[in-house]
Amino acid sequence: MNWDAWIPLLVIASSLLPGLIIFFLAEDRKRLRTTLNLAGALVKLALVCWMLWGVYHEHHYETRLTLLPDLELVLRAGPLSLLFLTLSTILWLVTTVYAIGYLEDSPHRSRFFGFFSLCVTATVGVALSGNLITFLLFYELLTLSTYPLVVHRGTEVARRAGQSYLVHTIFGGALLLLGTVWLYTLTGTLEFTPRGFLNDLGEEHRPALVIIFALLIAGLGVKAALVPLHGWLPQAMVAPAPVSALLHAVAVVKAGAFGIVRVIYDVFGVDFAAGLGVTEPLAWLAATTIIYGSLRALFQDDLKRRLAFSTISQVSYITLGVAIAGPIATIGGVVHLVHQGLMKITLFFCAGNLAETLGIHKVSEMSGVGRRMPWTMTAFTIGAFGMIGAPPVAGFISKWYLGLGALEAGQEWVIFVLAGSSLLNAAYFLPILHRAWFQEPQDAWPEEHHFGNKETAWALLLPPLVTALMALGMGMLASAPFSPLGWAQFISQREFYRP
Amino acid sequence: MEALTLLHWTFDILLGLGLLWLGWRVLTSPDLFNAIVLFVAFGLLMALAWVRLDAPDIALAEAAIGAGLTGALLLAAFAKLRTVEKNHDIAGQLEKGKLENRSFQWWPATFLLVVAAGLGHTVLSLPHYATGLSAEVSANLKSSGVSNPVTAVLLNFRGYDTLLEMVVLLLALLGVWSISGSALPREAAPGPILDTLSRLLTPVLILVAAYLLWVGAHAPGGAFQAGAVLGAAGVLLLLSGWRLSSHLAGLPLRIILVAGPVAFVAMAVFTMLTGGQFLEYPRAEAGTLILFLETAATLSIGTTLAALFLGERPKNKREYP
Amino acid sequence: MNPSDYLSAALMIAGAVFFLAGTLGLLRFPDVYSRLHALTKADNVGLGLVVMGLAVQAESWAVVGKLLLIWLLVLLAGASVAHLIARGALERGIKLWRR
Amino acid sequence: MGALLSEISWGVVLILLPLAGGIACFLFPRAAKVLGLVSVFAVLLSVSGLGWNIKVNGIYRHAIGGWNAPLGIDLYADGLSLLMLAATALVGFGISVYSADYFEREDAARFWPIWLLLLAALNALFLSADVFNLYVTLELMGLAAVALAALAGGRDALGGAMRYLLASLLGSLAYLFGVALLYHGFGSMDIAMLAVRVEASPAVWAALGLMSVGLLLKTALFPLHFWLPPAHASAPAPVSALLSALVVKGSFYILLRLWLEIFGPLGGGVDTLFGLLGTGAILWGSLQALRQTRLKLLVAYSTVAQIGYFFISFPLAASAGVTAWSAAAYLVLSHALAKAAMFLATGNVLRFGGHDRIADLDRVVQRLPLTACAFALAGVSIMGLPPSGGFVGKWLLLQAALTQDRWDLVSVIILGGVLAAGYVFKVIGHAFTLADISHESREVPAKMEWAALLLAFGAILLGFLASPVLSLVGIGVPFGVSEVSP
Amino acid sequence: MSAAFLFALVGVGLFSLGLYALIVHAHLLRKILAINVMGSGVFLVLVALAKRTGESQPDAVPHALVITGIVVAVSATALALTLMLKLTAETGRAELPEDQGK
Repeated sequence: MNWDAWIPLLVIASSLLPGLIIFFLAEDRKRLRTTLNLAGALVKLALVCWMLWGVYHEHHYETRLTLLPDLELVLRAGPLSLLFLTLSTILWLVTTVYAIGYLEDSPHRSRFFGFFSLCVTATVGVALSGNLITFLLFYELLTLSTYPLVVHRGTEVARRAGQSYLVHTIFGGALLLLGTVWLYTLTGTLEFTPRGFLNDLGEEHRPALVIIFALLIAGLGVKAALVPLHGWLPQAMVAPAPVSALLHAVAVVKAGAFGIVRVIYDVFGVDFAAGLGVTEPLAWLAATTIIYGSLRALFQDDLKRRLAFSTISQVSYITLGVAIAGPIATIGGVVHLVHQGLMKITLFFCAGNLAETLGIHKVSEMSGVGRRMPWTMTAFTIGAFGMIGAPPVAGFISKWYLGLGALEAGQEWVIFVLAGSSLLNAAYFLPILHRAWFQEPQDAWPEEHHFGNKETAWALLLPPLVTALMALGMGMLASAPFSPLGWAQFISQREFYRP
Repeated sequence: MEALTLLHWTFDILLGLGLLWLGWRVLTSPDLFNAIVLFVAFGLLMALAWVRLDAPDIALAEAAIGAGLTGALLLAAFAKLRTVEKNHDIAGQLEKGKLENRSFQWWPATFLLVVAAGLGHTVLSLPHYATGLSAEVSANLKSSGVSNPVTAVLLNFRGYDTLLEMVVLLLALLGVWSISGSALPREAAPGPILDTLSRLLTPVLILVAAYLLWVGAHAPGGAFQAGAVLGAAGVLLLLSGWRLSSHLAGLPLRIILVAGPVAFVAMAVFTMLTGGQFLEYPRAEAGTLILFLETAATLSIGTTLAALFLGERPKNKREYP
Repeated sequence: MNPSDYLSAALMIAGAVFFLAGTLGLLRFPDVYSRLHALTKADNVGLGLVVMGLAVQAESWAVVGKLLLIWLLVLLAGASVAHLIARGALERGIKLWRR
Repeated sequence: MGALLSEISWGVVLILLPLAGGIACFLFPRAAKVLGLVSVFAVLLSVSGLGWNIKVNGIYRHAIGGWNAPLGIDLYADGLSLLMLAATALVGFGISVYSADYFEREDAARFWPIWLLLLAALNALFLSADVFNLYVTLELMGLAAVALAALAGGRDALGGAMRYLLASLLGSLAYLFGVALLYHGFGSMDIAMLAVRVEASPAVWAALGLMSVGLLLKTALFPLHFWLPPAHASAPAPVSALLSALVVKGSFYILLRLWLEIFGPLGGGVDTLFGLLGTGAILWGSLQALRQTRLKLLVAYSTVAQIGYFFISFPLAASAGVTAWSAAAYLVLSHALAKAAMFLATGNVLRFGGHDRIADLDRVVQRLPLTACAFALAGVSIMGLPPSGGFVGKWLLLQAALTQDRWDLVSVIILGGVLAAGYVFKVIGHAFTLADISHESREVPAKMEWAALLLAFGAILLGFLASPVLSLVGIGVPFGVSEVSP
Repeated sequence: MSAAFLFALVGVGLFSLGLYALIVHAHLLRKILAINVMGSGVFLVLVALAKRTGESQPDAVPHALVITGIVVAVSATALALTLMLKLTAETGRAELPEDQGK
């Protein structure tokens, strides 16, 4: 084993070990806990940068451990892995800072940060998985480590949300497991391979493969919140804001979407999947989800709930992008993985800030909040515009490529979906912005806390600003090297053009 | 010769029917005490059956253990049950030794008839002649150290079974002691007749045990039978009110109880250290070693059986504060 | 069959008669005490006769000794147990049967 | 060193060591705890010795008394025996460490000798190659288990133990009847010899029926499981752990061994029946577990359900033998670890809070994070989520079922996992609710928490050890020749 | 048909009788008796069939097994009786808790 083989393992360990240690820390060891958290996040970031540089220069980072007699646990840093990995790593760092500020003085912090780290470990594992069983392993670990975060508050509502989350994910996990084993009995391998590993399979297996595809997508669709499997997501917003941020932008939802990308590209292969005729129904499902989520978001007064439905809608752009099955749409879908993450995390941070500082939970309470918390609301505004798809924020880039891709693939109906969705996005985001910036504030905020002369604590303010700036930057510097768009093009090339 | 065969057949059939009838009565007679007495009678009839089957060793064991000691255990338990039930008799609705005579139940009966028919058919389908392992046993009897084939099997060919069996006995005692707790020696008031009887019989019984032990090497008998007789002596002594003095009730008693298993373990270690297999006695000394094992086993079996009869662990004042 | 065979047969049949009588008594007599009476007397003598009948056939004096020992032990046990049963019955308050 | 290791006949040591330890504990009750711990640790080392020996030399066979089968009794150990021995030693050691703090003076003097004799019985059972000798070990195991189950005293424990004893004796007698038929039909009690001689005949079928029923009764396969929940739920925690983790596996091992060597090759629909009963066990046990209001009963019913999985392998073994049996072996191993951990964790909860009502669990589990963690990790394996031993087992089982298109079994396996998640989270959920901290409680020694946690961690770790473990199990080819892998 | 099979059949009968009683009766002492009768039945089968050697000397191995079996049986009986007494002391009736009040 050379050093390159160790790096993926180290990436995993850099959050796993701090997490395990944190479990055993006493509640009041705040400084040590913070140090561990941040150190882990920074080390991970450094390792990831190292790998980014390496992969760009054609290095291979791969860890293999035997798991079952003929199956290995494979961690491999390919371009697609790295895209998701980088996103999670950066956002973990940011969210950690945010969570430290957010959970100041609340109980059970060791437990929280322990599971928090486990959750990131699982996400990173999902990103690095080199075959389907490794993916499955981390996917389930993700379920287990997020459940305590969802129910962290311990209230009755939280308990019910947790239950709903579990019912959905356990059920989904079972389907995924079934699909995976079945696939394995047919092929004898589960290794992620560009353009899939099913091409050699005979004609007689087609019906089975269609069912397997459905099983896998159903299993992943639970986490990716595809309609009608989305029920848990709006409920799960009772979790603390950093958790929601993580759930919606990085960990759970993204893992589902990422899994769908993996299944279509590296298990079935785009062409093979299209040949099976399964991508088109998926595209329709994604389109339905996009419209449905947007419509539901329109009628939510609870801010986090509105954002949750927005997530349902937005994540399906990724699914849509890969289901269109063309090179340009792929770029749009894959790059949206990153863009949506940055924008949505910004929005959730801001929602958390409003709740924590002023006790605002509902849209109707937000009148004039722009004057009280200008920085927060600026970040929020950037995120919201990104979601709508207005240039120059990153969201625009995704939608642009999706639209182009749909045209290129001859699926014009997608344009209407995109346009409709954008309109709806505008319809549920613009009123918020209008209320926040242009309406008179009420007499008193529901529950105000003061932080000296700042609008809120620096640990709460900094993260959304950073992510908002990044979202902006990715939109404006989309053609720079190492930009998400660049990577997405790199990935698309590999899937479609390389022999 | 004809007449003798006919006589044998008549006898065997009557014996078989008697066994079945007694078995049925044991299980259905409404009075529990009767049932136990019938069970003892059943045991004696079984002993007769063993004799008819050319199994004198088992006949001895059955008479001593199956009928004798089990009967004693059952009767003692029955007596204690009476006392216990009397203490709990609150509403006076206690079954006084009577079972609520459950009516005949058709489903289990039918099911078991089918089972019995199936098993009976199976048994009859077995080959009419089969030598089993008798050829191997007689071929190796010479080198086993004893000439009674049953003893050879028990102590040599399948000595390992016997080792484990000693442990079963010990384990039963451990279980009984663990469940029923300990009791201080009681002062019982034995009647003069029983007292005399036990005084007279105990030495005889010990002698008989020693004889059975010794004779087991070449004739029916052996450690289990001897141990059972020894146990009977213990039961008699216990019945007449004798109790182990509390000086001996601790470690000394325990040492005797484990003497059998310990002898086996020691033998196992010894045989393996001298380069043999587990429990492979040197051929020349096999007879002596077997006698040694049997002596220890007899002591343990007798003591254990008597201790099982007593039930509670004799308390030693110094232990378990 | 030689004379000794006849002798032992006669003795054993006589013994069997005693056993039969004793058993009949056990079944038919009205109370514990009279049943014990029938049982012990009959069995002791009956067993004695059977032992004698067998002793006639014995091959050595040692065997005769063993047979006698059996008889003695049964006598001892029978007597003691009969006594214990009778005493137990008395202690339980079982009354003597009177016509 | 290596020579010395292979010089010693480790199988014999494995039997004699706990035996001597048990006797020593009985003789010197004051030192029982120390003697017991030392013995169990020595057993652990001896298992490694045997493992090393088997790995180097292949199958272990020892003719006791120098007579060979059929006249004498042979000890026999292949990979499967080794697996069971190792599971016993590992789990036994964990439980012993726990028990060292659990049992106070007098109870310790009662517990240790019986436990060590039980360990001896288990080791003897896993090493035996003789059907009658197996009967003796079975009785030994049963009596020891009953004595332990009654340790707590009181109405529930005594009633449970009584029922257990009757079931166990009935099972042994049925088994013995089968032994009688096999011996008189085929003239041997050695399993290997029987395997060669046996041919389809009424005697074999009757023996199969009797032995199966007897062993299923002792293994508590649905619907013969009725004795298990009361016995396992009312015993002291370490005893429940021993019973659930090891004792039911003893009789299962015999059944498996007989099936692999003697009965399996004969065909007949018995494997289908086993599969059906296994299905029943999974569904019924899981549903009952979901319904329970007391934690210990929940865990006990979970055992009923998990036992069902072992029997799913029988119908699958017809054309995917190695995979199906490997699955069963792996499930047995990981269930042993996980269930022991669960019961020990439950014991901690009981000691800390004085009750095990699931509805009032909040305050207890939140004060015992290590215990809660142990329960959760064990739960992961029971649910069959990755990475865990339970997952590996279920994966192999699913693989075997899918290659044969056994969709009925596939759905049962999947459904069982989902139901298991239901009852595990029914408990885990309480770790995250709001609860008053004030609570009258009794201190739980750290060793007891760590013992549970490490066992549970072992079950998780098994998820990564499938390759080496299965290659070890394969020594001596206990499962027959491999079918072509997919 | 020979004595061997005659007694083996008697053994089968005793086994079934005992099993019937074990199922039907609630009283624990009766159940223990039933187990013992069943045991005798099995022992009878084991030993009776050992007579099929065709010689005067039967197969000695089953004899040894049965002696082992008898000792096991008495051990189990002793344990069962003790359990029964303790249980009765707790509940007042010599029946399994679930069978009471049936």
